[in-house]
Amino acid sequence: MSEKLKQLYQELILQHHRHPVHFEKREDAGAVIEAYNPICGDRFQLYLDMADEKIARISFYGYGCAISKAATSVLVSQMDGQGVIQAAQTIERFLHALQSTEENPILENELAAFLPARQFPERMQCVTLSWEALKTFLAGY
Amino acid sequence: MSEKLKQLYQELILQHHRHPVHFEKREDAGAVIEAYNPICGDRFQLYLDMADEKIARISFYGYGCAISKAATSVLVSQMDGQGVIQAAQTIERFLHALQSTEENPILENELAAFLPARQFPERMQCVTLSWEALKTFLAGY
Amino acid sequence: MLAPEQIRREFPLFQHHPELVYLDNAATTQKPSNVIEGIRGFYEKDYGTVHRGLYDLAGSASARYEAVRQKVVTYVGMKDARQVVFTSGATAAINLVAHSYLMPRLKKGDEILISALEHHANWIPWQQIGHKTGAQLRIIPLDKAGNLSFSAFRQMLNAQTKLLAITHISNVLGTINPVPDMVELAHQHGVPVLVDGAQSAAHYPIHLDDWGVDFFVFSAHKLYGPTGLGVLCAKFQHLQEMQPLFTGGAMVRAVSLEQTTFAAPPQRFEAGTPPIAAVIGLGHALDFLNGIDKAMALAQLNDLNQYALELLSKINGWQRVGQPHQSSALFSFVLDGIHPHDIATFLAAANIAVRAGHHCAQPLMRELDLPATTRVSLALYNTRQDMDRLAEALKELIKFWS
Amino acid sequence: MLAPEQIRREFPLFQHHPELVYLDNAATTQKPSNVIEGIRGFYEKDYGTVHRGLYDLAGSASARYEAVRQKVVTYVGMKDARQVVFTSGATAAINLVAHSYLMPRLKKGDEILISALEHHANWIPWQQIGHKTGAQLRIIPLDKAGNLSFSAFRQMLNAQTKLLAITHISNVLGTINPVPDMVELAHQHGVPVLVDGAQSAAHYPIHLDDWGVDFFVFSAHKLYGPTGLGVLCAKFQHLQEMQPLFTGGAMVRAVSLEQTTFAAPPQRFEAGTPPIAAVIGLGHALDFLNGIDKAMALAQLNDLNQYALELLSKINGWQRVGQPHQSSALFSFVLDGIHPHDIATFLAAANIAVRAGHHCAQPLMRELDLPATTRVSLALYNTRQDMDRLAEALKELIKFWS
Ligand SMILES: Cc1ncc(COP(=O)(O)O)c(C=O)c1O
Ligand SMILES: Cc1ncc(COP(=O)(O)O)c(C=O)c1O
Repeated sequence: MSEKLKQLYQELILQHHRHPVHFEKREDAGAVIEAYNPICGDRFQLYLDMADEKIARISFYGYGCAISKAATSVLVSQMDGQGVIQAAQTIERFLHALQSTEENPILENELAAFLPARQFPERMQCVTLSWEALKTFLAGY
Repeated sequence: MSEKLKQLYQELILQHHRHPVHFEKREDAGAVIEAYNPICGDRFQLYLDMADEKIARISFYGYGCAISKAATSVLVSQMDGQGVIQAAQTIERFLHALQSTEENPILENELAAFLPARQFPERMQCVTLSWEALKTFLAGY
Repeated sequence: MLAPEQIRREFPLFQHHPELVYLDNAATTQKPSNVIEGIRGFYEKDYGTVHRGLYDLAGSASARYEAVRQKVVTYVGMKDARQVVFTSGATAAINLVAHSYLMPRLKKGDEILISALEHHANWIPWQQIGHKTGAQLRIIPLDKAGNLSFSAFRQMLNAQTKLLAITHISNVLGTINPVPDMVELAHQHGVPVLVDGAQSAAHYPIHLDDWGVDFFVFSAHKLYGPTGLGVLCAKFQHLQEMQPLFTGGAMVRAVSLEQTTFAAPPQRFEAGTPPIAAVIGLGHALDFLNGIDKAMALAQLNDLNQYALELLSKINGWQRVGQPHQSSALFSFVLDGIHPHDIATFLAAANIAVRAGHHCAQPLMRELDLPATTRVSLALYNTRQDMDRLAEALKELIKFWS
Repeated sequence: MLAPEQIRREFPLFQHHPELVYLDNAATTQKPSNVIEGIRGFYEKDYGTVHRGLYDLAGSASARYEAVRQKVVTYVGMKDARQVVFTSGATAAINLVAHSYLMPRLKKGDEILISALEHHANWIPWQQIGHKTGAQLRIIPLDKAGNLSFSAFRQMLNAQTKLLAITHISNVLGTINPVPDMVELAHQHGVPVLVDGAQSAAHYPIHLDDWGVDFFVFSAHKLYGPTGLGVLCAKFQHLQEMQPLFTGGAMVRAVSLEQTTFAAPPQRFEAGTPPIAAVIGLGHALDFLNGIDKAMALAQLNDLNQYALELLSKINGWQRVGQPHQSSALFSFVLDGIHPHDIATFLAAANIAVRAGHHCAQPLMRELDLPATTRVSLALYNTRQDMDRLAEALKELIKFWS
């Protein structure tokens, strides 16, 4: 197996894929965001409760590849309890780093784990799927 | 000027082009046949009087290149006074000869003059334009 | 008959990628060198436009172009070159039939019969003209194994049915539909039939006249030919009754301010400058295919497919999707707990090209209750070694994943 | 700036036909070797389908394909690659706008404004949707010299006008229409404008954003690129409001039995597998053009055209058709008493390729009261020697004919 591939599917990602954070459907959530990629069929629901300009509670459910599931799991774990502005900044920072060609942009470990996806342009949308959806939601909030 | 081209535009054809036979419009003709090539815009009217299963009178008018005009002129001069069956046979014989690869198919001089057009496939429709139109008319007669 | 290893040598791509295992042939096939060189030679030595020139390049380009029409007619088992319309793809060909043949004949309450196996190209156009006219799309269901239910088909045919549009071969399950039988039954009810031959035209015998098919479409690029070209083969009478969808140059008799008189088929449907080089390329692709014993080639493909299925079915957690009675050299599979995209990325890293996703057949995927599958589709240049590489890579993936 | 003789060397066709004088460039141009080799290299080394593959060939083909979209945007003076839709030709692009943009907006009594100069491709589609909706085609007239009457144009614009569709350059007379002025005036009346750039895209500066053009179409094959590909450039807002004409794979978000949700533009309009190799080839054609100083190239072309006109006007019985104020390197002529087809055949025998006929502009020919003309249209590889050969051949023809 190639080094490049081992980087993509590193342990942190496989862990999140196998044991996703806050992986639960919620009927009573304040907002439900759909993150859907029509090209590949991956589809996640993000369940949010907003309070005091904050993401008071967040969980997700759905179906997708290891990368998109792990990226959603990391998203949820990062966003839980964050203020709207701070959350938007984190998302921006992450999406920006994914687009940069810098070798080691400064990022939290959990986020940095996705940088090797830059070697797999076709998989980039798996990483960003839920992040873009939440970004759009927060921009309209 | 190439030999091939001199063959195509041989004297007989240029003569018919310059001095076409029975070149006249007739308001009172029994039948008017239109020979029109939309690709090039050439357009002739054939004016016929039919009587006793015969082409009693035939003339033509219109606009076209030297080849199509000469071919129509020769058609008119050949058909004048012919019986329907005989006329159809002459047309068939001519069209057939144009499609054959035989070097010297037996043909009246006036018809044989068009055989060099076989070297110019794009001009073949100029030769056959009015002939095909009359053929269709006679077939439906 | 040539061995796949020899055929492979005729494809320059594999000289540049000797390690590549290309198994996405249902999406598009690679091109043999006679096609590539044929296109190049045409542009380098013989390029001219068609239909409208009195100089040699235009005359000979027209003659070559029309000669390919004749080749297609022979290839699909029809007689008259006027039955062949060149389009920009199989998708465009289906849309042409939908708009120009069927739509003017539809009224509210009419039915268009398709199957649960259809590609979006043979689904959405019918749905859309249904919306416009009030006609309804009806779907022939599948059995568990992925076969069309012939008895359901029989029951669904009725006086409202205005067209049966059916794929010859499913691009997801490999199912081969019994086209001659379906045409016969449909015709008994006076229903014309469109067959989507995108997946069959390359390797399967096509006998349109014998079968009585009304419309048949395929794409050159899935038949070892160039991109940007599709073909519609139809009964001439249908073409004569159809109005053009696209209008413009080269397809008219006369144009005035108020009126246009259109040329006869097939010119009527070929508005503007056509994909000339692609048509020339298709001629070479047909030469390539005609140079091969098709029956033996098909037997070889089926053998190879069988070999792959046996090999893969031994892998723990591997499962084929569907089990059709008649299947082409194409199958979808799933692996327990591993998403098709992760599979495809793993395989790609091992230089194995497969397709993962819904294969432009979302309704079928919903029917199968799968968001995605991984698909393997074979062509004449695939070898047993390719299948061995695939099996090994899948085993390695499973080991890594567990 | 390269001399035409040097540019000519980049075109393999002239190595195979060193004696050829090719003057039918308005119909289609020859291809430089970077285009031919680019297509060949793509098929030989890099071929894969676009948009839907997770393996390298598909990924890199997609990236190359999208990169050409970006190149087109820059070339035509727009900003957003999503404004570029690939079609099968200029004709198809106009038909798409007619069906998907204009038709749903038309009602009885509306008017579509075109000009007497239009090619059938920019005439018949509007006439046909007029028939379907009760809208009327109105024709901006010409003056004797072959210029559009601007004052008539001004008067014809009114509240019923729903679109102005105008050619940038006439393919018969060479007339260059004052596109920026016409767009400005049309917009003052709230009328959107489609510009047919088939004859201008290769050699003329195109500034779509500056001019505010709503729709612009051209064909790759008239721009030193491959056959089978056209381009529609449009304001994004228009594209967003348009429903697709062709439906199928690769242009949807979601498909169910009853409904389809379409993807955003430009994908929405690119149903099925696109002409991938032609798009790649167009990229190379744009590289070729971008490698040339366009202002100087245009000056050279105009010079050559002037040289030809002076030479030919000395021939007894020769007459140019029209005398537009602004003219491209393209003109039609007649010779006293000699039919254009006979002229073309004579010239062809002297290895000079010109076009004779109605040039897919029957309404214009009727306006000019000519059944046909002979047309000369220049490209970057034409030389003064070509013009000398043309003049000599015409003189010889006249001698023979008289
Ligand atoms: C002015 C004009 N518009 C449109 C077209 C149509 O282009 P195409 O045949 O490539 O679709 C042409 C080419 O013949 C043209 O000259
Ligand atoms: C069964 C089937 N029909 C239609 C199509 C559409 O072909 P194209 O994309 O070449 O128009 C395809 C190819 O994806 C297919 O597999």
